[in-house]
Amino acid sequence: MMTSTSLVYLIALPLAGSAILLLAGRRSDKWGHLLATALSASSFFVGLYQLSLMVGRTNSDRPVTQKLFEWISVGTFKIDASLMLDQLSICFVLLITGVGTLIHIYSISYMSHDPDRRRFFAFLNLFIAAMLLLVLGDSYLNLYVGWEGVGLASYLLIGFWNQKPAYATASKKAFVMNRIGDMGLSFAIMIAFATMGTVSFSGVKEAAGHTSTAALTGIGIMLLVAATGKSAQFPLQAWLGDAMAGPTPVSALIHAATMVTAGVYLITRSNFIFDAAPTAQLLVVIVGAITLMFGALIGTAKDDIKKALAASTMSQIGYMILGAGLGPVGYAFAIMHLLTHGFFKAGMFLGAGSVMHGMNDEVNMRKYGALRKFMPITFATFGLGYLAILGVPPFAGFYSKDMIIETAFNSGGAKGIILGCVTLLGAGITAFYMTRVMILTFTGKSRWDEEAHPHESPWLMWLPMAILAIGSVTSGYLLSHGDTLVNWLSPLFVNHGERAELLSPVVVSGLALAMVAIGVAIAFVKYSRNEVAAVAPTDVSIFTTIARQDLLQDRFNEAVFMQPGQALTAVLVKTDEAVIDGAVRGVGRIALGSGSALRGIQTGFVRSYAALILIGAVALIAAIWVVTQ
Amino acid sequence: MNWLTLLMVLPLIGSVALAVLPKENEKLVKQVALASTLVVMGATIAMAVGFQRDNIELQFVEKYAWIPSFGINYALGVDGLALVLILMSTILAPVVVLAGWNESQGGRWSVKTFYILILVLETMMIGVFAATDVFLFYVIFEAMLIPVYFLIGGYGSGERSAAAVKFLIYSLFGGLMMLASIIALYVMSGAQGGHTFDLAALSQLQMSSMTQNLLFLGFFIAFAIKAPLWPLHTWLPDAAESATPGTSVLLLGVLDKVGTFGMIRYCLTLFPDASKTFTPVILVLAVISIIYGAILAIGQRDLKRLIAFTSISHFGFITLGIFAMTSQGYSGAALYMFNHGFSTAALFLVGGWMISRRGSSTISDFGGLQRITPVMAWMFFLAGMSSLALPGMSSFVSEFLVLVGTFTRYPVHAVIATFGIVLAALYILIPVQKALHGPTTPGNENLSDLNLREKIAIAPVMAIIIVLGFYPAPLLNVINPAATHVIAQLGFSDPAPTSGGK
Amino acid sequence: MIDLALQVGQTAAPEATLFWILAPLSVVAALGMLLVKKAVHSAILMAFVMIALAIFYIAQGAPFLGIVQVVVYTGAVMMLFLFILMLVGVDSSDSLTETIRGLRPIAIIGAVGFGGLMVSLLARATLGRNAVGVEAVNADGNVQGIANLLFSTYVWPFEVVSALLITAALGSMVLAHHHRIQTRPTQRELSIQRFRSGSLANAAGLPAPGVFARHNAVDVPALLPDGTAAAASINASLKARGDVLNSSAFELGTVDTSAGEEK
Amino acid sequence: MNAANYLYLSALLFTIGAVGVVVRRNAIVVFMCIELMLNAANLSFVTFSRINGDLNGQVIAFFTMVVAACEVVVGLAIIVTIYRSRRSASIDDASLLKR
Repeated sequence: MMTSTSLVYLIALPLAGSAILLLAGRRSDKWGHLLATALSASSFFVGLYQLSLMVGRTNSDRPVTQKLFEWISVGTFKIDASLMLDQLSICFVLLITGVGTLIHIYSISYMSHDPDRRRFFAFLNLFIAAMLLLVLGDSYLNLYVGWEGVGLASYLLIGFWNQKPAYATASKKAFVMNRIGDMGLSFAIMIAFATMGTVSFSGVKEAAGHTSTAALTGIGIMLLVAATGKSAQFPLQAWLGDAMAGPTPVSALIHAATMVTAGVYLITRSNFIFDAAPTAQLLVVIVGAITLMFGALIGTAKDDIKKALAASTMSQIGYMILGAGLGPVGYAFAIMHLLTHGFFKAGMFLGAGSVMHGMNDEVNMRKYGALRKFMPITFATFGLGYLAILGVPPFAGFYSKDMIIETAFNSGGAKGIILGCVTLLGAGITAFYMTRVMILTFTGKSRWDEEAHPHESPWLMWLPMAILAIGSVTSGYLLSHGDTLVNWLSPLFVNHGERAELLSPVVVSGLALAMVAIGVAIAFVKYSRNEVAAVAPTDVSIFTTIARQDLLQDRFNEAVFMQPGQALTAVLVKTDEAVIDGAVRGVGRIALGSGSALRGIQTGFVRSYAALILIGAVALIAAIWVVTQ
Repeated sequence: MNWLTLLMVLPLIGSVALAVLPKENEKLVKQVALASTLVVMGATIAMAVGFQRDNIELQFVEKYAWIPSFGINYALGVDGLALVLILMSTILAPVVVLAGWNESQGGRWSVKTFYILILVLETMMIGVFAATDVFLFYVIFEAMLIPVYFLIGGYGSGERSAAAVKFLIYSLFGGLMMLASIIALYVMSGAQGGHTFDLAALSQLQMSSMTQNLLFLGFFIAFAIKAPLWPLHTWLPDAAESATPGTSVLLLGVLDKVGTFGMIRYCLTLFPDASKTFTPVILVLAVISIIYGAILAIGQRDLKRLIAFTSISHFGFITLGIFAMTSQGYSGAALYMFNHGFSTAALFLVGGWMISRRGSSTISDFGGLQRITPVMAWMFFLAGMSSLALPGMSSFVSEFLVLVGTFTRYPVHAVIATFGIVLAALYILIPVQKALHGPTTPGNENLSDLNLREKIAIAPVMAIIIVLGFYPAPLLNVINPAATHVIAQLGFSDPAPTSGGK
Repeated sequence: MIDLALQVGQTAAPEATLFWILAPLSVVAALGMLLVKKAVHSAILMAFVMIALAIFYIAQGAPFLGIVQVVVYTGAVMMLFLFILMLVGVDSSDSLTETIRGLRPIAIIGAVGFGGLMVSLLARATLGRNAVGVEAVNADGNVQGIANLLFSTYVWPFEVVSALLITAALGSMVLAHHHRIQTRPTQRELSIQRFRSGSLANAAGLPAPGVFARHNAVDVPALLPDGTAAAASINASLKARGDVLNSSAFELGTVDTSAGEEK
Repeated sequence: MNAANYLYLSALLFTIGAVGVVVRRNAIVVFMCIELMLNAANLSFVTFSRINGDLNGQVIAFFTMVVAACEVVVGLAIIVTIYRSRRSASIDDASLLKR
């Protein structure tokens, strides 16, 4: 594999930015955001440079590595701090730095009134560095560092306004649930080391061939657990909705475009394990399918625009996970959907931020309406993203999502049909709730609060939205035209050859479009024809109530984990004091008690001592009596 | 050059210098104390530079007859592990002096006495890691209790006397168990080629498995109390709650390491077979400690007690690593000892500053510190991240090594222990949220942020935590040869990957 | 008496008679020692027990010890006891009610246990063994036999014991010697003390006893003007010893105060 | 006659003496009870001497008497001293070990 000396700059630049901003403190308030944006942008340009180098090489020479230093070396456990850039990671690098830089630019304006803007940019840079480390690490342990690093950045950014207790709780929840996922990654690494003696991607790939299926399945399942944590997949999905507590650019960057897709990256990166562990792969598909529907259903009931988009993100990542779980044919489509999703979902989140910016940070869509006239640019960019997520040709989602639906149908047997139907249904529901968002936000009558004065956002904010909108329109075509992305990534995956087609692409597209049309139509009927209440109606069906409560995920977690956990903690705290420390104190009390009891014998009266001597003599003679018997 | 003796004498010289200083000039007393600890730190670093990394023999060896009629020697020497721990102790000492500049006020005795005690304690901290004569080790092991007893009982807060007595009685109990074992070893050595207390000679003794088991228990219980292993831990939260932050740092950071250090140096070396016999039990206790300490930490309302319970969890990891009998586990445990010293120091020192400013150690009395005292809040957060072993912090490397090392031989234990990392997130983030986040609670509005002295004190700790997180090689290179040596001596080798690989 | 006892010692039947008469008597005397109130009575009963023991010694072929027992114990030691009793025995009438709770049952149980166990042990130990008798070793005379032992085998203990005796004699002298720490208060000082003691009731000194015309004995209290007895007029030692006459008999109300001719 | 009878007598007298030490409060009576115990022991010695046909027992009894005499002298002196300072010969009053 070729070596490079410049990979480290990808990470070092934003990391340095973060360090400078944090260490310099308030002194850098004036120029901190500019420096951070510049460093993020320069990292993007380094990425572009690397891409240009990579394109210039032949397929097999494309991956490059850079060994920085020996990190951990104990016995056979040797981990180098080294980076690897291949066809897969370059996609992520460009997505992260590209979208990241746009969001930096957007945030300059969005956060301009916040006294802690510098800190925000420091965290953003920290996130970029950690995310880059995640995708550039050449071993699972290096990935793990980035993996937890983005968790930290996410925690810091969700809790950016942590003076609000609810936000602080949301950030803690995200961190803890992510840690559960991280534990899965730890297990995967441990199993890999115990069975294969290595945890580097190349080493594991090589060893996967002669490792037992059981071990591989174990690793696969544990990687899936990790992915569910980071990517908000079922059953560790509950944190994502609350994570919307963070500033909107954060939601766009971390909780839509990049970090939450790390699970997809992990599964795709570990394709050699999943390919050899069908059980794990099946589980991946199941998790993807469940989350896809889960997110979509939640999305239909949310009135908070950011939470609706978050539910949509969950659902779309479900698509990706499902795609990644479909094996070699699915990986590329999962990545493609990931990239296009990165554009349109980031764009929509920024749009949502723009709307909030104009509406006094109001997030309830029922208080919106008729914003089209006041925010034309936002409407246009959001609308393009909307078309893209619906999968309307020729927008980006059409290419990527249809590919996944098609692959699902073609994955063979009953599994294929079930998955195909789920993905189709998901597409329909997606159309419904996204149309609902559009209608509630931009059309109809205004239902604003009195003090709201909607206005278009400044150019620093709409420019990134516009660029992302362009991406939403074109990226699908660019990536799929001539199978660009599939061919680009193909050296990484084992090709199992073509499978029999159940449905032809045209049929799938037709079906998908039909579902989308139905979804859109229902939404129109429900929300455009009728008045929308500014306050959410309460006389709704049980299903709506449940969906509004995120399908009871929090209640479930609270009832099954949190409350028993708190009870256990309380009991153990009491037990520790009463039983363990009590036993220790009990020994002390026994000593004290016997002392004070025996003290009673010391009356000070000679005669009582004499009586004791007499008793002692009796005891002695009794002993002699017994012994000499 | 007798480096180790020099290291032990330097703090003593400092304490003598303190003794002749006037009691009233507290500033001068503190400056002399700081200077002494800095000199010791410099000397230790100078010594460490001369350490031969690949040499598995004891280095800087000194041996003088002390009580010849009993075969007792003043014998010192260090291997990689001891060197690392001495280094940790001597780096922590000036940090503690500087960080706790004012904590000696309001004690039962004078400021001067406080620093004399600290310096005497430093001498013993070096000696206890360097001793290679079992009797010398025992003497220092027990003598260390005295300055700590006075530091807790004389300068602490709350029920300091009770806590000090509890600490003393627990430790003495363990120490006497060990003394019985030591005497038994001595007697047996007499029957097998001459009375001696020399560690190397004693490790060659032949004894029946029953004897070995009993003697092992004598040593192990002493160390399990020191290191606090569940269920012998209840003295630690009380002591940590009552002691000054600086004392707590030395207590948890250094003194408790004597327990885990002793397990390696004495239990494994002297009783290899008994160690193997008891390994299953000890591993279970270690895992219980990890989970139990973490859950208890979650349930604490007092910041100092919380930190103490996190330490119980961490000591569980260290013990797990030691008895996993793999080079990863051993090196991880050794590195963990070093890292834990610094991450606990950071937590205790910053926590101590918070407490002294607020005048309360109840977590719920804080709130919104992030807005009022950002630097202090950040330092606490970073210390917390180090405690929950975030990658990039030094503790991650050690914790992961312990887990990986354990997994290769005892997967079930490792899996349960790994749940500790989720609990760690809870026990750190809950106080972080309560103390640092949320609206400012009344009474906190006018707290002052860290001053320059405090920043200077905490900076090297943070630097060590982060630098070693990314580049632990300097320490691992020192520890690894000792690890391989010890594991090999016990007749273990790392489990090979089950499916070939590489 | 000695001859009789010595004779008794030689023949079994008379010895038995002697034993069965004296032994129960000495046990009764010993028990009486416990039960009588006055210490003087105890001392006399004790003397009886000792003499009985002396007779037993002689009967068992230890005439020297028997004599010594009479001379040393009954003669010297018991006299010493009586002497001391005279000195300190003002409260010699001892109340037999027990003041320490639970002590008496303990003592009785202990005694029964001790005695029972001893007797049972003795019964076991000496069962079936006949006494050798000291006739053989007393062939040259008992005193000579003991002297032989004392001045050969036991000469060193003998010397040590003599030193002990001297020491004890010295010790008892030192202990009993009353060393005055302060100078004796003078009349003047005592007088000043009385006046400063707060109450002037005793300023003029305590009333003298029994000076009311008819009764000039020290064990009769003086009468106060109202006719009641003045307790302070009686010497405290007499009061403690219980040798005070009932003063009510001399109170004015009950005494015939009409003057009458003595003759 | 069976010499053992003397031993039984000795045991009885000793027991009575022991009880006397415990139950009597007058220091002088207590002292006499101690003397009784010593005498009972002496009787045993003399009896043993007879049983064994050996004068050693008598010599020991002689020594006992001497020591008892010493003890009485010192003990009575102590009683006198105590009486002088406390105006009481009751041993219950001299419970300074407690108070």
